[in-house]
Amino acid sequence: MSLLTVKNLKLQFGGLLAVNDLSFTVEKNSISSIIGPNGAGKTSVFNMITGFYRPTSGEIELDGISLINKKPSQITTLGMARTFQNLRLFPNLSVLDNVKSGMHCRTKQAVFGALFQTKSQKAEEKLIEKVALDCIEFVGITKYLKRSAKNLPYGAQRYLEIARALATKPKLLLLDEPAAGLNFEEKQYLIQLIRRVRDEFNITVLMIEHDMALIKQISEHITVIDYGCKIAEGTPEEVLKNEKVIEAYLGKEEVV
Amino acid sequence: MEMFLQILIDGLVIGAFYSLVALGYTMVYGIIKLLNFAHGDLYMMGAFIGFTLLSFITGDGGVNTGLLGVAIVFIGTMTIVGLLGMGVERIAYRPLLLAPRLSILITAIGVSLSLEYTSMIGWGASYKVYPIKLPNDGLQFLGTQISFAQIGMIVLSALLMLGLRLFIDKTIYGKAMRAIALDQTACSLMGVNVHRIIALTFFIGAFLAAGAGIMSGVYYGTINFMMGFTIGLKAFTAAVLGGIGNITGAMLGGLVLGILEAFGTFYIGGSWKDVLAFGILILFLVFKPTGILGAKEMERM
Amino acid sequence: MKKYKKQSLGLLIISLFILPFFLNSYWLDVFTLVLFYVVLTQGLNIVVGYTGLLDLGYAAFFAVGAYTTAILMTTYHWSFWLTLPVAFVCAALSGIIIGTPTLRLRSDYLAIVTLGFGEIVKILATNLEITGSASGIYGIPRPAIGSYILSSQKDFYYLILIVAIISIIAVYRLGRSRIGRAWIYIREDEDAAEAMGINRIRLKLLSYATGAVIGSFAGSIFAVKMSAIAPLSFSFLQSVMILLAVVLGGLGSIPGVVIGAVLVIVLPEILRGADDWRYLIFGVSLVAMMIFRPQGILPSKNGTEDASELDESETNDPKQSVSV
Amino acid sequence: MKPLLKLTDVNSYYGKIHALNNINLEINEGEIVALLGSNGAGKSTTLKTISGLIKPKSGSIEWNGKSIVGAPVHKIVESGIIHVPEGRRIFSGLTVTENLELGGFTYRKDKKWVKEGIERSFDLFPRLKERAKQLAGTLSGGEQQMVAISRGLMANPKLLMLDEPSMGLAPIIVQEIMRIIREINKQGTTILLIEQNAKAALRLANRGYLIEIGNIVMHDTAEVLREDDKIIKAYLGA
Amino acid sequence: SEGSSGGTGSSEEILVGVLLPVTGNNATDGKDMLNAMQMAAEKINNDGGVLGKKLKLEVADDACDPQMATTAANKLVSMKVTAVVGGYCSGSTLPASGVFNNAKIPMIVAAANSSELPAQGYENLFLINGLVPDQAQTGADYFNDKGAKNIVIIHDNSAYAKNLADFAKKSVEGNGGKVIGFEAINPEEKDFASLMTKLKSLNPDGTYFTGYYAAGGLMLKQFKEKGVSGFFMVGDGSYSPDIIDIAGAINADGLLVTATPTANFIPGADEFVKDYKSKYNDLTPGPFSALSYNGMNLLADALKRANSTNSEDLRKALKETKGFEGIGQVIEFNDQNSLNQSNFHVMKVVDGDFTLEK
Ligand SMILES: Nc1ncnc2c1ncn2[C@@H]1O[C@H](COP(=O)(O)OP(=O)(O)OP(=O)(O)O)[C@@H](O)[C@H]1O
Ligand SMILES: Nc1ncnc2c1ncn2[C@@H]1O[C@H](COP(=O)(O)OP(=O)(O)OP(=O)(O)O)[C@@H](O)[C@H]1O
Ligand SMILES: CC(C)C[C@H](N)C(=O)O
Ligand SMILES: [Mg+2]
Ligand SMILES: [Mg+2]
Repeated sequence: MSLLTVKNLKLQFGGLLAVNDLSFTVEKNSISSIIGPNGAGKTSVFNMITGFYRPTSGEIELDGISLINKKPSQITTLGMARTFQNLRLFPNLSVLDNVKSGMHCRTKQAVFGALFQTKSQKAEEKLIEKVALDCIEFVGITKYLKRSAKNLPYGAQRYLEIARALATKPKLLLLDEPAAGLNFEEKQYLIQLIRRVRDEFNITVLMIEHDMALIKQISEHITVIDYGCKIAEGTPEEVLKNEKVIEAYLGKEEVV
Repeated sequence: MEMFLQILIDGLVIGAFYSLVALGYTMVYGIIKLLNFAHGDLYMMGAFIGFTLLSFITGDGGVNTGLLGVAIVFIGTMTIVGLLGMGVERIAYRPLLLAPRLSILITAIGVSLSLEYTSMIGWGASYKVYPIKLPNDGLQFLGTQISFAQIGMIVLSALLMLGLRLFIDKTIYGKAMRAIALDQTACSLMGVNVHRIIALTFFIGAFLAAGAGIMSGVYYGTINFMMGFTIGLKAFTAAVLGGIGNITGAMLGGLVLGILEAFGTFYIGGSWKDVLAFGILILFLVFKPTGILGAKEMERM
Repeated sequence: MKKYKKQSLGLLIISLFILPFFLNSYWLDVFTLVLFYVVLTQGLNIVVGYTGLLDLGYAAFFAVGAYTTAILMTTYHWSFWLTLPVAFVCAALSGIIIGTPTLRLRSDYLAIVTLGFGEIVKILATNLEITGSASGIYGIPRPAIGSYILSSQKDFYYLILIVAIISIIAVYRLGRSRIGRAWIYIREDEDAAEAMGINRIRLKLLSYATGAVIGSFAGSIFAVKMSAIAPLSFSFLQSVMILLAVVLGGLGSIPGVVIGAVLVIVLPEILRGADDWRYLIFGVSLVAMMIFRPQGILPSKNGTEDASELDESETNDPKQSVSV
Repeated sequence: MKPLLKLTDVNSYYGKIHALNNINLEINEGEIVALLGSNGAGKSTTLKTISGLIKPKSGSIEWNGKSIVGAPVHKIVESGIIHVPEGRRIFSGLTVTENLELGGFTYRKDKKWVKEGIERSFDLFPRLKERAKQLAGTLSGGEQQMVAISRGLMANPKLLMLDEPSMGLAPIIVQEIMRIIREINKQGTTILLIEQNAKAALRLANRGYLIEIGNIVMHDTAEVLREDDKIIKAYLGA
Repeated sequence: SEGSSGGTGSSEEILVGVLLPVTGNNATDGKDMLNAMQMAAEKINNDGGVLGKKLKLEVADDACDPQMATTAANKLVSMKVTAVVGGYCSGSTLPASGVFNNAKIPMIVAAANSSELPAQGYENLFLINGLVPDQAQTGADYFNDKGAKNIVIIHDNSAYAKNLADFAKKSVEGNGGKVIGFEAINPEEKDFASLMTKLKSLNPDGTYFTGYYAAGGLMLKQFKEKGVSGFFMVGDGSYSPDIIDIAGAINADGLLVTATPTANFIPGADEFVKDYKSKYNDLTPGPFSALSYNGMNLLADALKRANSTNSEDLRKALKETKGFEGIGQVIEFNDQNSLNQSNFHVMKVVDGDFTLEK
């Protein structure tokens, strides 16, 4: 059963057709990925799915609900979370406060509760803190709890973004190049982490990656796009052998 | 119809002043994203230093002051104030380049107060009457009158704007200015002496403001130590209306604001004209959030 | 440590309550003004410090409170206390009116729109009959508690002191709540906040409205304390001074902002003796203070415990600071 | 042979964080030297210290036999050390061409050189030619990386320091970039390379340094490093 | 609280508060007033002081800003001044007078003259300048006499100017004239070109500007440059030699001012003018110097009559003032504590100088 359906998606920037008539689906509980050359339109697809870009035309559905014309915050509330290709943390806030942001859409205390410190307010604060701590623990950066995000090592910042996304309790997690800048050992850790996200939380994962070794290891389904169009799709074995994909994206040499 | 034209001309003249000050505002903003609230006070300083120099050369009451003398005073004052602008940057802003932008805003207010009250202590609190006055000669056409001074003012600001525009768009220094606005560190990695370019920007901005300051003294006849405040505010408004950081925008914003005020005064009265001006500004920004010529911010996720 | 902190806070509050007995009426008045500024800066702190929205027209809300109370008390003979809720509603509404067109705007455009609204409010006050036009409204009656009429300087000192304490507690609690954090997320990175499911439009409006209500509270008391109000008290300069206090003290930091309020009022008073040099010295000290403490006097730590200060060269990330 | 660049006992700090601890490092003319290390090890800090963005607390940095400690960044750039920083840091509001022009800032008096440099960049990365007038901020991640590298080349560097140039690039581009690095090197530019793609880096480099928590823990020729167990485990994979 | 016992600085001194704009746009007139008060105090002290004590002036700046005025007033109250002399701008005098009245400290207002001041009904507030309604009438009558029927009135939105403009409108209309334009300007501005364009299109017989001189001078200049028809008249807020300077002597020629005359027009004030000039570097007394001088002397006189520094006694003594002869005026108060009769005239600028026109 598919969790996300993208149909005939199109995105135009002035004269540039960044995404062109793209359709694909993401199966529930899968780890899927989108690959393609730089500038193919992968991040743009993410931006449309999460509501940051408005598609020129086409349809996007999450669990049967159309996401077209919805604000990013609404889409997150519906069960989608993402990380950004260029990290978008809250740089001056602590790791803990960064992750607490994820719980915003799952809680509802307002001004009144805060002013009078009502019981339900206090209970919710406890819950927020607990969920945040769990997520931080889960990605393994508990030792940085009180450090401000901008002073974290780069890798830790990546994990922090994932923790923050997990705190929104998503059905679908979108990761934009999560392995960029990680060394081999760290990538192995990331692979474990992504698997655990799916297995322990039942969260479907869709990611963009350029690291073929990583893709081969965990991705069950790949969609390849070039110039905004889908040029191939299937399992890693199928796709990585595809001539078109090799020519446009992989190249002949082995670099990995 | 004549009335309409006449108001348009009245508005263009005020607008030309706004534009000149707005240019400096926009330049400094464009490069270090600083709303230099002290900019209007550099205009005031220009007016006062020009006043002193002019009084000096017109000791005889101004009868024998040649055009050359006046030109020298203009250039001299503008240079002095340009250097003053650089000095302000060096002392007050440079140490804060990496601080939160609001902190520099506060510094700018501090600088503004310092300049105003230095002037007050130096030249006194009351109005000074300018030593030279402009002749009233001009043209009459279609039942409207426009003086040569007014024509000169408008043409001069247009030329300055054009020159600046070319400088920023086409020269490598101009490009460096824009690059500094985006990423100072990366810019220094290109071999750009960031501080020097910023200082240059302040010089140009202050230079122009001083020019406008003297012109205002000569044109209106009086100056006082608070004169930079209102025009600073108006120039800021003009710069934003035009699209802050954009040279042509500042020019356009200044003129539009001037014309709006002139029509506002005429049709709804002087006390309400600012409501009209600000009201239109706000309405405009609602539909075009980055001003008349401001580039749409294209932020990638 | 924590206990120690609590004790000294208690001590501070007690000393604030007995302070009037040691001050002459001039300094009592100065401290009363300081307390007004404490309230105002707390309100602005929500908008600028927490939410990161630069507001150059905050005095408008101060005016809304003052005029609402003044008009209701003089023209309609309402009791002071009844005017408060009306003032709050008016202020919240005007906060939303000011907020709405600014939602799509970033930093500097926001600044000019708020400045414009501030000016418009002042011009309205200057020109409308109901606000007494230029000479404003005077002869505003004294408020009464039961049969006791608040009239002495001390009475108003205590009134505003209590309001200041209330607003500090309110702003403190809000800052540590779900709503307050959401404001801070918006300040730090609006898009990322939106991606975390935070409806930035609703929260920005809420921020404006809350800030406005606090500002109007100060305004209402100002009206009865002064017994006369005039448009000049709500000028752009007033907005700038409030902002000055907030930034000088440390954006988003409650004790910082309080210190900022004290400085902005007390410093020029101390300098009164310097005559003409007064504002020059004030201006220079502003520059000096910012150079030595660029983050404000007591910057907010945002709950972080970093080992280090910022380094010299690599903090040039525009997103790391509230933009102007 | 005298090294082109020599760091002796360099210590750098971020506030109180001690990021580089007695770093010793040499680069000879014509070499490609790789700097390996995990996240937060201090690789980027090393480059920043060399290019003058960070002033070391102690130690010496000699460039062509002369100390450059404390020299302003633009002077260091003028002397031929070009640092292509991590995270691209292209000028997002300027067009691709303008970015390149700024890369040639130190050659601003030589209009012809700048013009040819831009052409060369377009030959190197044809994709950039298509996007010449586009604002660099709207380019895709990979395209931005191309701008960053070619911008660095515009200043005709003697030493080119690349901080993770392959980050975020498609495999085919990575191959291309590695080829270009070799090419640049052949034409006489010395290269200091930070790469997470250690396999590619060590294939390219003559020598390599391994840095961990601010300390150089290993340095040797590329062949030796390629065979080292520790390196294999952490950076190369079995 | 702050008791009704009039305190003193020390046993040898009587502390007198002076509230004036010594900074800001109106500092010129403010300082002229201060000079005269200091001169008066000095003279009184040289003649042996009051009740065996010397007068000591404590100056507080209000810069014509209501909020600053309130703070300054409170400062004077806290210093326990016996009485206050001063008050230039009505806008700042209005709130300050409330502070003094609450503290039961008598205040003699030397210049500010908005009719809203006495309307407050403060028993501790005494006004020795003629009031705005009389001034408005003087101006309107002059226009009427000269056959100027179509009048434009311009104010600057300050409390005083608005007040004067409102009364001027009433007076003009009362005389059967027509107010064809009622405009406001922003005093910080310099460019009145479009307003003058509008005036020109209205073709008025007379224009009455009720604001202060800084804007008045600029307006007059642009009025002439645009060639607007009719008389140009200003109120006493613009009665200052500065207005001639600013507009330029040529443009100022024929300018009309409604004001109580300055010392140099007052018979018998020669000595005052001479003393003032010799004391202050040949500076001519300002438009409100004489009033300020009178105010200080009136205070001294009342203190003597009260034979006490107690504020209630002093208030009573002030109230009971009968036929006090100051320079150019005889002071007696009506039930509103303002002058029984005012002394407004129309002055005209001829050859760069004010002359008495009517
Ligand atoms: N806001 C925008 N304005 C204009 N053009 C844009 C914008 N965002 C993206 N583009 C263009 O759309 C195309 C697709 O960009 P996108 O970021 O989706 O690529 P990508 O597949 O994620 O590449 P990479 O792997 O390098 O990150 C690019 O050519 C880019 O220049
Ligand atoms: N601006 C900064 N402020 C404070 N600490 C910093 C800053 N930049 C880096 N650090 C710290 O200095 C250490 C070295 O960082 P550096 O960026 O040199 O690592 P790196 O080896 O380049 O890692 P990466 O592979 O993540 O780029 C890290 O612990 C990092 O947290
Ligand atoms: C006497 C005049 C100067 C009037 C005075 N300015 C006032 O405000 O009432
Ligand atoms: Mg991408
Ligand atoms: Mg690095």
